Amino acid sequence: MQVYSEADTRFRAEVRAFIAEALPAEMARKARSGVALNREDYFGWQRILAEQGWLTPTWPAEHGGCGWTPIQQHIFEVESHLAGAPRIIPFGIKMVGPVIIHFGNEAQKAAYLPGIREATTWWCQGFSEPGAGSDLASLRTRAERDGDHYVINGQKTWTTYAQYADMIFFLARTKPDAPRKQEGISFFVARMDTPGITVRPITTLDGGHEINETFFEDVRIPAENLIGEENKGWSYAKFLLSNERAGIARVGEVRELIRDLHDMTESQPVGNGSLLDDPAFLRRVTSAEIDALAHEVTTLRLLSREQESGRPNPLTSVLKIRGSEVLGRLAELQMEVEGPLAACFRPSPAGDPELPQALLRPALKTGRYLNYRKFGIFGGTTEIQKNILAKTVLDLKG
Amino acid sequence: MQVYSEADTRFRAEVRAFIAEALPAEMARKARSGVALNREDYFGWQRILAEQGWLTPTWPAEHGGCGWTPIQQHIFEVESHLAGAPRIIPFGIKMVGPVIIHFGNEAQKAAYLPGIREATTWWCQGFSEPGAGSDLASLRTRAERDGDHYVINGQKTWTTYAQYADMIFFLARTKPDAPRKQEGISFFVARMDTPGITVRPITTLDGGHEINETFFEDVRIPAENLIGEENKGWSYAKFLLSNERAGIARVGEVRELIRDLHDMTESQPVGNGSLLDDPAFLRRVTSAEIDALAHEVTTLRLLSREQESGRPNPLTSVLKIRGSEVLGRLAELQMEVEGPLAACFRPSPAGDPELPQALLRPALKTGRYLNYRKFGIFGGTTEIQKNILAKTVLDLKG
Amino acid sequence: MSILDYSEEQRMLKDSTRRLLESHCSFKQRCTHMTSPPGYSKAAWEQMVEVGITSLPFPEDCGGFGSPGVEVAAVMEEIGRATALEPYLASIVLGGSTIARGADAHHLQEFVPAIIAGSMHPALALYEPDHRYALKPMGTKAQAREEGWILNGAKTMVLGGDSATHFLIPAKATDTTLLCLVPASTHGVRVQGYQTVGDLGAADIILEDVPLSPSQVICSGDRAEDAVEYAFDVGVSALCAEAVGTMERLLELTRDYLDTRKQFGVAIGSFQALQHQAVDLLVELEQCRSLSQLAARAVSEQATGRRTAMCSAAKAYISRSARVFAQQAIQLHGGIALTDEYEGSHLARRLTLQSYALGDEDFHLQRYARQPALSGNNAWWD
Amino acid sequence: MSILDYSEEQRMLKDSTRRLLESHCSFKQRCTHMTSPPGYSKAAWEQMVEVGITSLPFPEDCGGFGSPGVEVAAVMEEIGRATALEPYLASIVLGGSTIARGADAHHLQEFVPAIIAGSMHPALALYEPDHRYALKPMGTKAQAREEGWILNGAKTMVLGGDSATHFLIPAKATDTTLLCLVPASTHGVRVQGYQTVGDLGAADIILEDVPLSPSQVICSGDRAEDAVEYAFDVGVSALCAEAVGTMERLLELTRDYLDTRKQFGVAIGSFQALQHQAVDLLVELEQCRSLSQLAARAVSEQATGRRTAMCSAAKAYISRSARVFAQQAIQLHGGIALTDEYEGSHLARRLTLQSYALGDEDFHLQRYARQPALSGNNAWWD
Repeated sequence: MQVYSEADTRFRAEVRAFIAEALPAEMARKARSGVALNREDYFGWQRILAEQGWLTPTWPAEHGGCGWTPIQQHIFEVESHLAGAPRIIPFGIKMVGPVIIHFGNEAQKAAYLPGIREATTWWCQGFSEPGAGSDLASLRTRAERDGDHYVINGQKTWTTYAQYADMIFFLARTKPDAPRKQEGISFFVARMDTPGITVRPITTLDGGHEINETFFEDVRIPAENLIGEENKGWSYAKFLLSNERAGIARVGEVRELIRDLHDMTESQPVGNGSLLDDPAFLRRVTSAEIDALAHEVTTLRLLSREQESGRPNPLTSVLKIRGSEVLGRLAELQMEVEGPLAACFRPSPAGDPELPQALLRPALKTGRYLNYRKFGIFGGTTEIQKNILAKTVLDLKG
Repeated sequence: MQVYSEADTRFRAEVRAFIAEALPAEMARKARSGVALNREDYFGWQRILAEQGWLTPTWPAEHGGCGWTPIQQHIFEVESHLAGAPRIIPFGIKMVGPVIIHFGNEAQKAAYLPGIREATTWWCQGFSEPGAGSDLASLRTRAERDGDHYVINGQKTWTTYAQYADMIFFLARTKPDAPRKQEGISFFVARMDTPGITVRPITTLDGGHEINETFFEDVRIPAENLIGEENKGWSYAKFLLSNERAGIARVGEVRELIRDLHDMTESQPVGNGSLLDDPAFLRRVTSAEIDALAHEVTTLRLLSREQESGRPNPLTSVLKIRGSEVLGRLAELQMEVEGPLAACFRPSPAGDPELPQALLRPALKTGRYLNYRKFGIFGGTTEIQKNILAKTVLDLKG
Repeated sequence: MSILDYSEEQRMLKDSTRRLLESHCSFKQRCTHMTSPPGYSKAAWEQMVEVGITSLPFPEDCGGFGSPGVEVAAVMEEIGRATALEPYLASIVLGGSTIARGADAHHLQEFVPAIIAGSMHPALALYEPDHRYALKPMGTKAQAREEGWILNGAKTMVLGGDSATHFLIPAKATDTTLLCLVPASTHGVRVQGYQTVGDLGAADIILEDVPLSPSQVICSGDRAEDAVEYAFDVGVSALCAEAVGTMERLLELTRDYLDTRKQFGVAIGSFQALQHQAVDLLVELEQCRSLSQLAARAVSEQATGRRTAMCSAAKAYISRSARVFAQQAIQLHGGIALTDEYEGSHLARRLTLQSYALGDEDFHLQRYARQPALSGNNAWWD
Repeated sequence: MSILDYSEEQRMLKDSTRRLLESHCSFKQRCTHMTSPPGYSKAAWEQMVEVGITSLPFPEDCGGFGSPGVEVAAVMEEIGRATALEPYLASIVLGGSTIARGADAHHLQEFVPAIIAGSMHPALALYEPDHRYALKPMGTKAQAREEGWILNGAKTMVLGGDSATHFLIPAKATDTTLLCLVPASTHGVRVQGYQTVGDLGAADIILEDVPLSPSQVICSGDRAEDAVEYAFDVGVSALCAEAVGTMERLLELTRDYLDTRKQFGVAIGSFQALQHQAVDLLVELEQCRSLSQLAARAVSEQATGRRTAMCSAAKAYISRSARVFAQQAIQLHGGIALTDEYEGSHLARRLTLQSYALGDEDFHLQRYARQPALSGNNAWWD
C-alpha cells in the first residue's frame, strides 16, 4: 500500500540500515529499558549521527545541513525510536542553532554552531519563569547594560537538563518600560559556569530529574552574548517556537509504545492464558492502536501539506493535542498490563537495587505513565493549542 | 440494607400498592411502549391521582397539598416510572401553580388552582424566545397597558405541548426602558384561545411533536391576568425555576431504562446465544448501570440534605448534568442492543403501519435516543449548570 | 502530490460532484425528494450517470473507471456533505462491487453496463434478523431442486432495498455459500421498505420459496464469501468518506452558528468552553479524515488482510466518532439543532446512520483484531 | 439524619481524625516519615491507637467498636486527604477484618487486642505473580506433614507487607483452601519491601518450605474463602472512602491554584474552559462520594451478594475515576503539579494507587456482573 513516496521508502531503508549498523547494542538496550539516560548516552549517539552528517538535517547546507524534507525528518524520528536510539535533544539543534544561523553575527556562528553540529556543547533553554509559562511575555528576568557587559538577574524554571548543560539561551527584559510586554525583551546566550548562575534540581512526580530551576544573580555576561538586536528577542523566540513544532506529534514514541504494547499483552501470563484472552483488555489495546494509527496518518498528511506549501499549518496544534493524548493513553495501558504491580513505584529511576526483579519493569512503566503527564503541559498546553485552533482554524473570536 | 428510612420504606410500599391498583393496564402499556401520549392519556392518570389527593403533593394543605418530603416525591416519581404511569406534566402543578399560590391574588387562586388540582386545565410555559434561551432576561415580547387590558406582541419558542394547552403563563416586557434587562418584566397568564395567539408546531429531529412556537399578535388580555405586581415578573420566574429543579435528576426514567436494558440485552438473540454473552457489550451495560446507581444515590443524598436544611442546594446542578448524561447513554445503549436495526427510523411516532413489526421497537428506541438529546439543552444547558457550579460551589470568578 | 490527500484530478471530481449536488440536492430540495417515492431525486441520479461517477468502482474492461477507492471516496464525501439520498452507496458501491468482484465475464457484461447506466439497482442483502452484524448467511437457505434452487429466509436493513431492482442474496446451501441475484419482482420476494435514521431508504426482505435458475447464482463458495467481504470493505471505505463529508459540513454549520448566535450580548462562539468543544470536533474530524483516506487506498490492495484491517480500523473509529460528533454538535447549537427543519439535525441523524450501518464499533474492533498483527518495526501499511 | 451521609457522631470521629493527622502527618511531616523506616510515623500510629480508631472494624466482644463500614470510611476519608502513610488499611482493615471474620473465639482473643493495640501488624497477602487480581490462591501451596503443613509459594504487592509482623496467607491444600497466619520472622519467609506509587509500603513475599503448626491455620475451606472475600470487600469500601478524601483535597488545591495563579493578567480560574474542567472534577467527586457511602453501608450487610455488588460497583467506578481525576487535576495545574515537592502530585500518585490497589476497573466490573442482577422494580439495595 503506497503511503510513502518511492524516494521516501528508499530513504527509510537507508536510515534503517544505517541505524542497524551504527547504533551500539548496549546504547539501544539502555535506552529501551526506560532508565534515565545521562549526558554521555545522548552525546554518544549524536556524535555518531554528526559523523554521518545527519545530526542537523534542517540546517542550511553551508552549516552542515543535509536537506531532509519534513517527511524524511519524520521517518528518521520513527526509525530512531523503533531501533531504540536515544532521542535527539532539541535545544541546540532545533532551537538555538537556527536562531543563531538566522539572526546571529558571524562571530556567534563561528563560536556556537560547531559545538552543536559536533555534539560537544550541551544547550539548555531559559524561557519559562515561575510567573511566565503559557504567558511567556510576562517574563521578569532583567538584563541591564553595564559597559560592555549585561548584568542578569532573575529566575528561570522547567530548565530541562540544565544539569548537563554547557550553555543556556534565554530571554531577558532589556527595556522594562516598553509599552507592550512583548517589546523590550532580548535574546541572550551564556556559559552555565558564569558566576552567579545556579541550578536547583526539580524532582518530578515520577521521581525523576529532568528539569531544574535556574537562578541568575548579578550574572555578568559579555555584550556580544546578545543575539541579534536588543529588544527584538520576542520575534526570535517566536521563530524558535515555530521550529519546535516539527517533532510535536511524537509519532516515534507512539510507534515504539504500540509495538511493545501488543507483545506485552500477549506475553503477560494470566492463569493459564495471556492477557490477550481478556476481551475487555484486548478491546482497549485495539482501540488505542487505531487511535495511534489515526494520529500517525494525520501527522503524515499535515507534514506533507506543509512540505508542499512551504508554510506552517495552524492545524499542527491538532498533532500536539492528539500526540499527548495518545502517548498518555498508551503509557497508561502499558502500566495496566502489569495488573496489581502497576501500583509499584521506584522513586529514583537511577536504580534501586532493593526492588524485586519482577517489579523493575512495572515500576519503570508506572514512572513513565506519571512522567508523560508533561506532554499536555510543556511546549504549549492542550488548552493553549485549543485556543490557537479556535482562533486560527475556526476563526472564532476570543 | 438501609437507605430509605422506615417511614419512607412504608411510603414506598403504599405508593406501589396504590399504583398497582389504580393505574389502568392499557394506560401503562401505551406509556411503556414509547409511542407519543396525547392529552387524554396524561390527564386520565392525573385525575386518578387527583382523586387520591396525590396530584399536588408540594402545595400547601389548604390548596390540596399532601405534605410529601422531597424524598417522598422522589420515591413517587421512581415508582410511577417503573410502573409505566404517564409522567406528570409539570407546567401547572410544579410551575405556575406555586407562583399563583405565592404571588397571585385570591381571585386568581380561585380561578386557576382548581383546574390544575383537578387536571382539567392544561398549562404551557411561554418563557423562551428565539433570541432568549439561556439568556432569558433578554426577552423581547412586549405587553402594553391599554385601559383595563394589556396588548401582547411577540414570539415564544420551545413551548412544550402548546398543542394541548388551555392556558399559557408567560413573561413580557412592561417597561422597555428599565435600566437593567431583568427589570421591567411582568408575569402574565392567558387563555390559549385568545384571538391573536397562534401556535406553530416544531417537528423535532426524532420526528416527534412536543414543542411549538407561539406567536402573540396584538393579543388583548384583561389586566387581571397580570400575576403579582407589574415589573416584578423576573423574581417570580426565578422562584418558578428554582421549583423546577426538583425532578431535574430524572431518576425515575433512569431506573426504568436500566431495568429494561439488562432484560433486553439478555433477550436479544445473537446466533445461538444472547447479547449478554458479548463481553464488550456486557461491560458497557455494567458500567452504565453503575453510573446510574451513582446518580441515584447522589440524588438521594442531595435531596435529603435539602430536606434537612430546608435550603436549595447549588450542587443540584450536578444532578441535572449527570441525569442528562446517564439518560443519554442508556438510550444509546438500548438503541445499540438492536444492532443493524438501530439505523431504522420512524419519522412519525404516531404510528406508521408500513414499518415491519420487528422494527417497531428499534425505531422507537432510535427516536428516543434522538429525543433525549434535549436533556442537555432544555431547563438550563449543561454549560449553564457548569457555570453555576463554578461560581457557587467552587467560588471561581467569571 | 501530498501524501494521503486528494490529487488535483480527484479534487476536480469532488468539486464537480459538489456542484451537481448543490444544484439538484440542496437541503430544501432533498427534503422534498425524501417524502415522495422513490425517496430521492431521479433527476439527480440521471445527472450522476451523465457525469460518469456511477462508473467509478467498476473494472475498466466493462466500462468502469477502475477506482473503487479514492475516487469513490471523493464522491462519497460530497454525498455526505449534502446528505444526498440517491442510492450511490447501495447500488453502485455495495451492489456494484459485489457483482464486479464475484461475477464471471458473462455476467459482468450483462449487468455492469446497466448498473453504470443507472437503470439496474442491485442491493446487497447483508443482514439477517437475530444475527446482528454477521456477514455470513445463517438463516437464509438455498435448497437444490431439479434445475436450480429454492430460496427461503429473511434479510433485514438492506440499504437501498426499498428502491432496488435486484437483490444480491448470500444464502447457505448444503455445503457452500451461494451469492444469488434475485429481481425484486420475483414471485415469493416480499419487500417492506422504510426510512433509515439518515433519511436513506432501506428494506426488510422475506423470501418464501423463491425459485432460482442456475444463471442467477453469481458465484459460490470462497468466491462468494470473498465477493461479499470485498464489497463490504469497499462499502465501509465509502461510508467512512461519507461520514467525513457529513462531519465537515456539520462543523461548518456549528462554527457559523457559534459565530452568529448571541447570548448575554456577545457571540456564543466567544465562550472559551464552547470554543474548546468546537475544537474537539475539529480534532476528531482530522482523525476521521486520515483513516478514511487510508481505507480508501487500502481498498485497491491485493492483500486482503491489510485491506480489511485498514477498513475496519477506519470504521471502528468513525462508528464511535460519528455518533459522538453528532451529539456534541447538537449540544453546541442548543435548541435549534433539535428541530427537524434545521439542516444540522439531518446531518446529525446521518451520522447516527453512519455509526451503525455496515458494522458498529465493536464489530469492527473485533474484525480488526482478527487480522494479522503489526509485525516488528513495520508500519501499518507495510 | 440525612440519608447516606455521616451522622453527627461519625462527623465528630472524622473531625478528630483530621486533627490527629494534621498535627502528626502534615504534608511536610509525612515527606520526612516516608524516607525513613518504617516509612510512616510511629507517633501518629500510637495516637491512632490512643484515640481508639484502630478498634473500629472489630467485633465488640473482643474489644472492637463493631463498625467496619461507615465509621471506617470516615477515618479513611481523612487518611486519604492527608495521604497518610500509617498502615491503617493494611493492618486494621484488611488484616484485621480477615482475622475478625475467619478466626475462632480463641484466636480472636489472642490476636484482636494486639492488633487494636497497634503492636501486631497482620498483612493480607492477596496476590500472586502471574495471576493478576485473582482472589483465590493458585500457586501458593500447603503440603500436609505429620503435624501441620509446609508452605511454598510467592505473594506480591502485599500492602503493608514491608512493615508487617504477620502475614495472612491464603494457600491451596489438596482439597481445600487454608488461611494461614505466618509471623514475618518465620524461617523460610523472605520479604522484599518497596514503596507503592501512593507512597505506602508494600512487599513481595517468597515462601520456601515454611513450617506451619496446626494452630497457625486460622480457618479453611469455605470459611477461609469467605473471610478473604469479606476482608476484601471491607478493604475495598475503605479504599473507596480513602479515594474520596484524596479527591476532595486535590480538588481544594486545584480550586485554590486556579484562583491564585495569574496568566495574561487574570486568575486562570476565570477561564471558562478551566472552570468547566474543574466542575467535571466536582461532579466526579460527588458520584464517588455516593458510591463510597453505599459501599460502606453494604459492608455491614449479611447478604454477601449485595455486599459484594455494592463494593465492586463503587470500586469499578472509583478505579477509573480516581486515575482520570488525577490526570485532569494535574493538567489544570500545569507544571507545578509535575513536581514532587507539591502536595498535589502526591495526591495524584495516591489516586493512581487507589485505582489499581484491590482490583482495577475491569476486575470489579466483572465481579459486579457476576452478582445476581437487579430484580424487577427493586432498588439496588433492596
